Amino acid sequence: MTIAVTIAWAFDALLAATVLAVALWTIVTRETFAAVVGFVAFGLLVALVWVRLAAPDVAMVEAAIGGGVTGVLLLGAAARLRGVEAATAAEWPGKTLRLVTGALCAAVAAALAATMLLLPDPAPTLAPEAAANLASTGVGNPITGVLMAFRGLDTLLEKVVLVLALIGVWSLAQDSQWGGLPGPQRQAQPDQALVFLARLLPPVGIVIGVYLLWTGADEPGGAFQGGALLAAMWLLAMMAGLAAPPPVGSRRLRLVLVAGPAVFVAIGLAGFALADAFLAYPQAYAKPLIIVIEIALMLSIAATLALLVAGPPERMPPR
Amino acid sequence: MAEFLLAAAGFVLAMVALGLVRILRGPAIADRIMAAQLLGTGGIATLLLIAPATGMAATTDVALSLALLAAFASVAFVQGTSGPDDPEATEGR
Amino acid sequence: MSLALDILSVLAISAGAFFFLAGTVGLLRFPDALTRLHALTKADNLGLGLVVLGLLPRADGALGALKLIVVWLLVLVAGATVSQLIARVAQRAGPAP
Amino acid sequence: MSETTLFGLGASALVGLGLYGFVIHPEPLRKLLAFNLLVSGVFLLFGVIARRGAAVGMGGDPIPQALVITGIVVAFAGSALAVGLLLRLGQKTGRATLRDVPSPPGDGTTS
Repeated sequence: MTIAVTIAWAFDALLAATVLAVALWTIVTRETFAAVVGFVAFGLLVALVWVRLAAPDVAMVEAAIGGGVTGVLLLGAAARLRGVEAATAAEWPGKTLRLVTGALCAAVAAALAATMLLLPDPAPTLAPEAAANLASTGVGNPITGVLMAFRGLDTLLEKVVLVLALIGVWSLAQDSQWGGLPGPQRQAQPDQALVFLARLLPPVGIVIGVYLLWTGADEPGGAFQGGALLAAMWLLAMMAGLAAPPPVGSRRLRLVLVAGPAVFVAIGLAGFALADAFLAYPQAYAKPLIIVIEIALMLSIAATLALLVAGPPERMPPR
Repeated sequence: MAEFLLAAAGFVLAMVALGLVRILRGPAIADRIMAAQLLGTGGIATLLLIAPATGMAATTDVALSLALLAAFASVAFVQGTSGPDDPEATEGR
Repeated sequence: MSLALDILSVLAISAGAFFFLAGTVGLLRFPDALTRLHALTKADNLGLGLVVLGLLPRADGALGALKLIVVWLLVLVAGATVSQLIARVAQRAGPAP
Repeated sequence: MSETTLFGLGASALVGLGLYGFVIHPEPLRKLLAFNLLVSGVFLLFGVIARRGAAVGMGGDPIPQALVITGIVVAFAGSALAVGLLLRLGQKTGRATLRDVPSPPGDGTTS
């Protein structure tokens, strides 16, 4: 028993040290592109930490969004900003300022660490309440229960935030390009190996994404995880030139983008009539309703995430 | 057995963490991408080994999504390296 | 029976871990990008493959086993293609200074 | 030292590290990168608190975990908006920093 504990502790210590080392390197390295590569590695390691914290649901989201999609977003930005004039030495703060900043940041970290150590010992938890009320939602995964039922309003508003962010990104387009295709022109002759991968991977990815949505009702997984995977697969096809991004003016695209929040709101409003409040589900239909919302959400999440990475419209569709 | 699996997971993690020194040293961007690729594979192996060691079956699903996303990220790295001529082609207008 | 399977697991996983060691040593010690790539693919294909082989007897049910194999195949295919892409990047950059 | 303490201390250090990078880097993209590290640290603190609340057969308190899932998605939306803004900034000014261009007016903006 003690051996197992020691090994587990050594594993966790190694993991924590590696995460911090990669984070430090990401901050101090000179080259931006290399720092982003470090950031993707960081995201992957943080997903491992989430597994060690017994939160596989979060680990999936972190792996998909934290490392994967955010990484690709920042990589694209780093690549496109490469031709742009970088900061000069004069813009770096001086040594004194850096030392003072370092000391202040260390103080913030120390305060957080102290708070961490002084937390009350029988930790307060809502797990028993969640477990007690989970049966009324019909789903078996407590995280899905929290996201879709207990704190459904948070999830709904978060979807609205996603759509607002996309509107924000699109509104950065030049007037002449409004309604056009997002992202820069891709070269016409992508690598054959890349095309092969982009043909092979998306079907598998779609199956796994749908599987994660389906299993998310009772096991770790759900609309976020599935949607992020679908977004990654769509982006992969776009990178290989197999799928053109849709013009942002497309009505069908906009329908997909708002489908998730719209279905959520509609079922939420129906809650006034069928149950007793906004976003309340009638008990007998709770699980099917949650799954319907999740399917719509997954499609909207996938489309929104991919288009957020693709960026504002920059060229008109070829006519 | 659980101890062995966890120890093996720790060993693989230690190895790929050592491999990260390549991200640090470079020198070429290809070397950095390789280190990230190795970390991806090693991370997946670590997850697969942790799953039976801790009895959290969902860990395998994490590995599954990671396997897809590691490939995706590597492709994006390679695309990013061919970036410098990309913006000029579009911004030149 | 179960002892034999356990021994198989331990052997395969140890061998897999060894290939990760070899991959890392190669990545750190080999002189140029293409030989490093060679070392990396060994870890990708054989290291993970052996780990999966060792874990198969312990998989929970057919679905668990299927997932393990799918993970391995995904990494195999992605590894093979991405290695090609990386090799092209390394070539374009020429020998590193 | 238990695993939650270990990861809690690590997450605190991560917040400090991210904050430092956020303040010190002159380039907005690097600031964004550092900010993402900071955010990861905050989320991990949530995760540690969730893990401490493990009860009734659950590995952790599901409420903070669900909050973090929401948070990761919102953080991504924010990052995407920020990237859009700074790519536009790069297009407009030809520079990758936020500092005002001291050169004669019209120099960096007429392209």
